[in-house]
Amino acid sequence: MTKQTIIRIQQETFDIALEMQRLSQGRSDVGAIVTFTGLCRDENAALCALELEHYPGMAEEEIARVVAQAEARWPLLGITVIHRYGRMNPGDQIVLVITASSHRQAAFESAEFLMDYLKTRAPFWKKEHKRDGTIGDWVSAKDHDDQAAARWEQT
Amino acid sequence: MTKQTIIRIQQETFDIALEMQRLSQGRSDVGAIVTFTGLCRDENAALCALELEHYPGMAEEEIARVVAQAEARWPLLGITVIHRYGRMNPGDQIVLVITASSHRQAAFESAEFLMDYLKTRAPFWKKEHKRDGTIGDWVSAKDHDDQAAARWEQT
Amino acid sequence: MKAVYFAWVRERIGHAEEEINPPAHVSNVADLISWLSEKGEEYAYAFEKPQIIRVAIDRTHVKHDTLIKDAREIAFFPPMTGG
Amino acid sequence: MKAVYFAWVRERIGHAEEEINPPAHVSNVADLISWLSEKGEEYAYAFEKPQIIRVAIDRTHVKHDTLIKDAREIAFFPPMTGG
Repeated sequence: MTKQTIIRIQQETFDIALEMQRLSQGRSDVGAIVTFTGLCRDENAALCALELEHYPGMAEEEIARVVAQAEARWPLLGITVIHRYGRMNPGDQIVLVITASSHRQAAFESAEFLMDYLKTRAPFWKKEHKRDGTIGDWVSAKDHDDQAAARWEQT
Repeated sequence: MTKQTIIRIQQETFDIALEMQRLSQGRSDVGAIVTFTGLCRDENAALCALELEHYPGMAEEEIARVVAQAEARWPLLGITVIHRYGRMNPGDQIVLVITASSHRQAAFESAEFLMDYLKTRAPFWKKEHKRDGTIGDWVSAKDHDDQAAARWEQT
Repeated sequence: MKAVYFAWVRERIGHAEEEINPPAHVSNVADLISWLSEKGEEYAYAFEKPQIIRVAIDRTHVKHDTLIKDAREIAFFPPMTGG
Repeated sequence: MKAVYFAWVRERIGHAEEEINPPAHVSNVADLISWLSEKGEEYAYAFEKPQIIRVAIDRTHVKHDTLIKDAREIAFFPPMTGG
């Protein structure tokens, strides 16, 4: 049973179909693939763009630690995590998580775990650029993201 | 807020990237897209193909009922369910669920709910064709699938 | 009413559908399964464990105590294994 | 050691990184934040709510009571908002 792990921090966008193919191609033991795609959302038609800053080096290392935890916890055949940085327009893809497993529960749970941990542990920060030309605030961290991550500690 | 619902029962395979695009294209209120892809898995290198029988008419109607439940329960911006029938080879895609929402939790939970309900309520049956030429058994329903579906009743 | 069969229920019975005319005392799904079981060996085999047979009336899942009176199409099949 | 700053911590301080040489009595992260706060108005502003500042030593998240003695790179930033 080979396991593939792909982690990339990049400025350019990603191709979900291609990334899924990388995990499942040429093997027939994968029964379930879950993908999560996070998009740049424009809440009140006020957002022009998001600027994503990250901590180069630490971002890769921290995501690798989170991925290792997921691999220890679920029987996974493949994991892909791609996180972009730089300027994103509304509708743009920001983050991709893919998990492949024999069975659906492991794929679902691990994808959700990865996203909860990425939200609270991966060193990325979002700043809003408003449509009226002003540079808005840095997006605040949300309590419910911390709570979402904390529930994985309890079980 | 427009909501898209796509339900298809078909023999041919599907293009996940295209189906994702259908749900998110031309809008910027989608922040999270979860996809689940179920693949034809060859457990012991013994499977030649799976034959999927379905109840035409009821399959669409039952999936529509499950989708309506998901839409009532989570704030979704789009749902796609595609279920194939006919003969599948190992590695082939069988089922696709896509959920789009503003936030990730609704997208994750509803996709998992849909899969649990499809497994136990959608009128499809799998028969195994073995690599040695024999026609194997009909796949048995699994207790843990019933349990997975039951947990959505409790909350 | 029309009876339709799927998967191994269909294979055991030997055909996919047929018109059936159960007598008046056959009022619910459980009664109908008993009555069908007596139509022949192949039916007895298909329905040998009646409790595991799933039933839909007019394309909606029903329990075995559901009355069949207004049914146009009644389907018998094993537990589903889609997804 | 090298101090690096991100997001609004970086913006308030006015630069992204610098060499710092804290005195010997500055032993843990909390001490270092206090000491940095006294380097000037911009630092005081960046660290005005020290409890919300996240810190990483050599690219690993640490708590405020972690000792800094062997740190080569120490990073200060707001709670993360990626994903």
